[in-house]
Amino acid sequence: MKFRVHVRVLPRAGLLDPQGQAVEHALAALKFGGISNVHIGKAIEFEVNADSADRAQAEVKRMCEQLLANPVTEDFSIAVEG
Amino acid sequence: MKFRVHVRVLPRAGLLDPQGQAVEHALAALKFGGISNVHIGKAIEFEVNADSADRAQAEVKRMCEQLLANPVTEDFSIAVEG
Amino acid sequence: MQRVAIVRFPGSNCDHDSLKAAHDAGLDSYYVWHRETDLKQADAVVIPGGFSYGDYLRSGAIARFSPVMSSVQQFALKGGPVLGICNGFQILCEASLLPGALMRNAGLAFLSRPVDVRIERTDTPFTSRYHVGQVIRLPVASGDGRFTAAKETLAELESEHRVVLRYVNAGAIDAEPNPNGSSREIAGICNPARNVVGIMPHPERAADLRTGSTAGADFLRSLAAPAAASAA
Amino acid sequence: MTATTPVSSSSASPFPGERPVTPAVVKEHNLNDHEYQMILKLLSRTPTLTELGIFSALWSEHCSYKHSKPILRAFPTTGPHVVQGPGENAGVLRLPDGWAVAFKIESHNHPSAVEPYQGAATGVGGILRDVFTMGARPVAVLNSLRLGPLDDPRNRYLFAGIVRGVGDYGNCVGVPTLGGEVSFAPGYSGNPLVNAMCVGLLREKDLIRAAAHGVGNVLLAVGARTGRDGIHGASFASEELSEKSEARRPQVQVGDPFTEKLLLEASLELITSGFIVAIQDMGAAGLTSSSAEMAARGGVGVELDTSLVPVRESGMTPYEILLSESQERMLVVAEPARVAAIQAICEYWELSATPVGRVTDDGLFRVIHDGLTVASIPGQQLVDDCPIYYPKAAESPDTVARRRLAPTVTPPSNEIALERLLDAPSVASKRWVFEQYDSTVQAETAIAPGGDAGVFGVPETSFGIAVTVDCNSRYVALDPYEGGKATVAEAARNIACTGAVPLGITDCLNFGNPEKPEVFFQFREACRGIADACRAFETPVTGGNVSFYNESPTGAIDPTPTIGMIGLLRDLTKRVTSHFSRPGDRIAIIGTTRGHLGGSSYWAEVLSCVGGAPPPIDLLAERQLQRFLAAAANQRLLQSAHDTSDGGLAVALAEACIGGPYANSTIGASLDCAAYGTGLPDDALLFGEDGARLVVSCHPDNSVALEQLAAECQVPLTFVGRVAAASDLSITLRNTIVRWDVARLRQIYMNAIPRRMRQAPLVSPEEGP
Ligand SMILES: Nc1ncnc2c1ncn2[C@@H]1O[C@H](COP(=O)(O)OP(=O)(O)O)[C@@H](O)[C@H]1O
Ligand SMILES: [Mg+2]
Repeated sequence: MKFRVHVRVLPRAGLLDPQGQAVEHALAALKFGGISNVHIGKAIEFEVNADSADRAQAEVKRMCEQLLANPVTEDFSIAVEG
Repeated sequence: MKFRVHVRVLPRAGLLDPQGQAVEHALAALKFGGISNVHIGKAIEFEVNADSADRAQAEVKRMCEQLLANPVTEDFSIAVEG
Repeated sequence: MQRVAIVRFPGSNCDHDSLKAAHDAGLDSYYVWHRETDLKQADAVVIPGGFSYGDYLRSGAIARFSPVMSSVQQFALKGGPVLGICNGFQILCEASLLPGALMRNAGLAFLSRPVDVRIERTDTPFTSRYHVGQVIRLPVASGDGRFTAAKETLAELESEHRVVLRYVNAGAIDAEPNPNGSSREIAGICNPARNVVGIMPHPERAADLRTGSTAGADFLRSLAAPAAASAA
Repeated sequence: MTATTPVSSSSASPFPGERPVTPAVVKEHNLNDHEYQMILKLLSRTPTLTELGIFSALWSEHCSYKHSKPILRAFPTTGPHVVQGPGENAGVLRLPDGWAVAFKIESHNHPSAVEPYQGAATGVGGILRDVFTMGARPVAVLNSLRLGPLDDPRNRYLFAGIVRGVGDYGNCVGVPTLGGEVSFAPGYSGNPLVNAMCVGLLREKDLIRAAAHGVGNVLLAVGARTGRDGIHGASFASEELSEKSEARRPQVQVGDPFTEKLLLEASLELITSGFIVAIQDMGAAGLTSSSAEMAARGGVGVELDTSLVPVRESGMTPYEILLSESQERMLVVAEPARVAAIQAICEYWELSATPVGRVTDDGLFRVIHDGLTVASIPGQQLVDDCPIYYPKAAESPDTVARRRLAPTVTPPSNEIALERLLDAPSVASKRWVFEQYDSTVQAETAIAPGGDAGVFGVPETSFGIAVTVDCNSRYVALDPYEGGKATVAEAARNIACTGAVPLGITDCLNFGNPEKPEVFFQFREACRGIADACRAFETPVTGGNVSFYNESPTGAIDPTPTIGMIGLLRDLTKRVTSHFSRPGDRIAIIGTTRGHLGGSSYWAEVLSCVGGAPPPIDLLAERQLQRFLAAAANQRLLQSAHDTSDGGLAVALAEACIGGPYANSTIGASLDCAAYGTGLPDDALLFGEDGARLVVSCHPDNSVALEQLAAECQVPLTFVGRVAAASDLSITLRNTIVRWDVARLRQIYMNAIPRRMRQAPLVSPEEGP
């Protein structure tokens, strides 16, 4: 079965995120109010063949650990779509 | 009310996505099989104050149009969390 | 003559500069392609700068899986001297041969300029000809040059005297002394055994009198002929 | 041009599903009635849509030079150093010791207006390929940028994106950016200019020309797959920007510098291997122009099978495959027996090389797809027979009137005037820009950006090359002929300031719609000025690029004929830099100060008057100045040399005191000009812009020798002061002394652009709802 996968990789909480800050300022400059805690990372999307959604999830987790995220600086989250 | 927002900004379909290609090859080289259509973009997360989830969604859509996504080369999608 | 393997990845672009600087330093330098696993009796390995795999995903993230890296890993474990310059430093961090990571410059833009750096340690194979506290000017050219590590790692690096190179304010009137927001002004570090060194500035670009500076020449000359003079 | 032997075209069938060719479809392809009639005659039948697309690309202004050819013929293109003049992918000049230098400049204006980052990036990619396709290794890139004023957020957005695009691409491929220029004027709002120049080195014996030979030889597509990007880029570049251009957006080309780097290495290896007959990049009009041009140069026919071309998307039609401008692709011609060896080289560099066609003897440009012939056109005529136009030329009365303008506002004090000039983004330091460009990779950079020209060493030799790009578009707008001369003269002066001897130029002629008489007048006259200057300096034109239709809703851009120049520095160690360095050194002004203010930056930036006649350029004086500089550098008499351009003497002196972009300290200077300048008003003396002038410094011990040399070279030289330890620039004028704190000047000069760019929008401000 083919599953659509959405991975989010974001800078670890507590690490300086200058890109997030820059966007937060830019949003404020455009008069968007009440915005806080902007963080910017990577969205990774792809399709994967697997026997089940759980298998897909497990497989993608390994991908994240090995390649898609840097454990020193990044956290990841995975969403598998039917 | 405060809402948590997840925005995904991805390269437009049809446009060359060299980053996606490189990662697709790298995953294959790492023996992760059955992966296709890898695309890489930005994940943007923040909190926003709004009266309702719908309002938040509408506001974030404007942010995407004005700042967060490049309409020439990127598509975006928004998820608002209660 | 000492043999230096210059590892080339698809997208390396300082390979030739490193080869030449090593040659000029009196070393027998040669390329090893990333798909090879034979380091050909290397006495030392240099991982040069550039954009391995386009720096896609993260700088150095894909290169670390190249076949050659397992050989480099073994070589390093046996105490062989390994120098990573710029992208080479990023690859060594991704491969966990060095701690920490190099993140987007604080200024968010690629930054190409000369920087002043202080030699903090001379007890590595690549800095033995310098003296502690010596300030030299070298070019940096990188987008991801901000050295970052967990607090404990930073503390460890300091207490074990593994910070090899630090950005300092030695002059340039109106440019930030820390060009990229690196933690503790770190420009270069080494592993606990001190044989693996990673630095962001480019000494190989300051190693030829014809074009001006030879301030960086001693990184590779240290390999060829470690000076006995100074010890840290 | 080769003689055309008439070849009759055989028949071709429409590709299933393609639209019939109607007058509306013809018009959509930017072909006029006359051109369409010629096509009908050439084919003796109605073209298929595929054929129409092919004609549309090759007969576009961009590929055919149909409005510019006759004018360009007036350029001097030969000389003892010329190895390859115009007509190939890049020009080539001879250097000492068997070396040669290949160089070329090209515009990417329209793509950058639509998508600044990718537009600029792919502009750099294209020009790199033009150079390595000749067998030269790219060793330097330069960029010339024009934008509307930075107080408009849209221009800040464009500027930020363009600079990032230029940088990311060149940095990744590993070619240092050694120079460039940026200026800002209202005429470029909505139509920014991005000109990229590449310089490469090769051994002269390794030069390869892009001509297909050998019937039966194979055509291979090397590099990236073909997608639907940039279809019709060439004809897009040949029309004015409009709403329609916005609608063309999905065709944005995305650059992949990583693949480019592999393509570069693979191409150079293929060329030195001797396995290939010819190679050409697929630039504008992609597969079509590369194959048709190679065939025409070799006087042969080609047959392409578009169903063999590796594609990125399914269902691509031959039309799309032929006209795609997907980046990072090359077309190679080789003997069939060599294909496997070529594929092995490409494989090493992780690239594919796919046979997609062959060289034929029937002179036809034929395309088949899955066995169906979809295009069959006489090849030579396709490339050479595009009609040539001789548009009307007439100077606009408005320009004549502008030449008579003079400022009406009361000038501020000279102290404030200099500060305002240094704060003008067009004059201020471009550090914010070149800091984003790797300028030291390849480890041969001897003079990095921040001075007059960039200088790099030729590996393992003692000589070097000086490079610059220049254009004073305000001068050209006010007086195209003098402006054209001034542009070449300024480039040559910048080269000469380093001690190098100017060798040759490449040009990028950015103008509006040539069908407008006032635009064509600017074009014709500017070219005449360039040609005269090149003859006087013996710097032949070895190639270039014409970019017309640079118009936005507000009208044509200022005419901008950018000149890229190459010079030879025989001894790298004798290079001269622009900044004062040693207190006590003597300062001299070289050349004649006439206090010419027409067209000056002082009028434009301080007195809000873009008008007056620009300074007339004395080509003989310029030539003498160039000779003087080369001799003075060779005898090591100079401590610094900096030409005066925008902002005149005062700005040149201030820049020499301010120091390089990473100077450890500023330096002062104290000058006595009370007796200098023969009764000129103070502001004319300080800010006047006369050609053929420099500010130099020398060790006091060398001043006599320098004076003698100047006399020998018939160059006026006046010692006017000394470099000072104190951080003051002070100039004694007839009745007063003007004084500036150099540290403050530096602050203004360095911060002018960063201060404005702090609020650069991340996305085009016009794109919102
Ligand atoms: N776009 C750019 N890219 C790289 N370098 C640039 C750019 N613009 C200006 N520079 C550099 O800044 C310095 C000053 O440029 P400019 O003011 O145009 O000099 P000049 O008046 O001597 O032509 C030069 O070294 C030039 O190469
Ligand atoms: Mg100059």
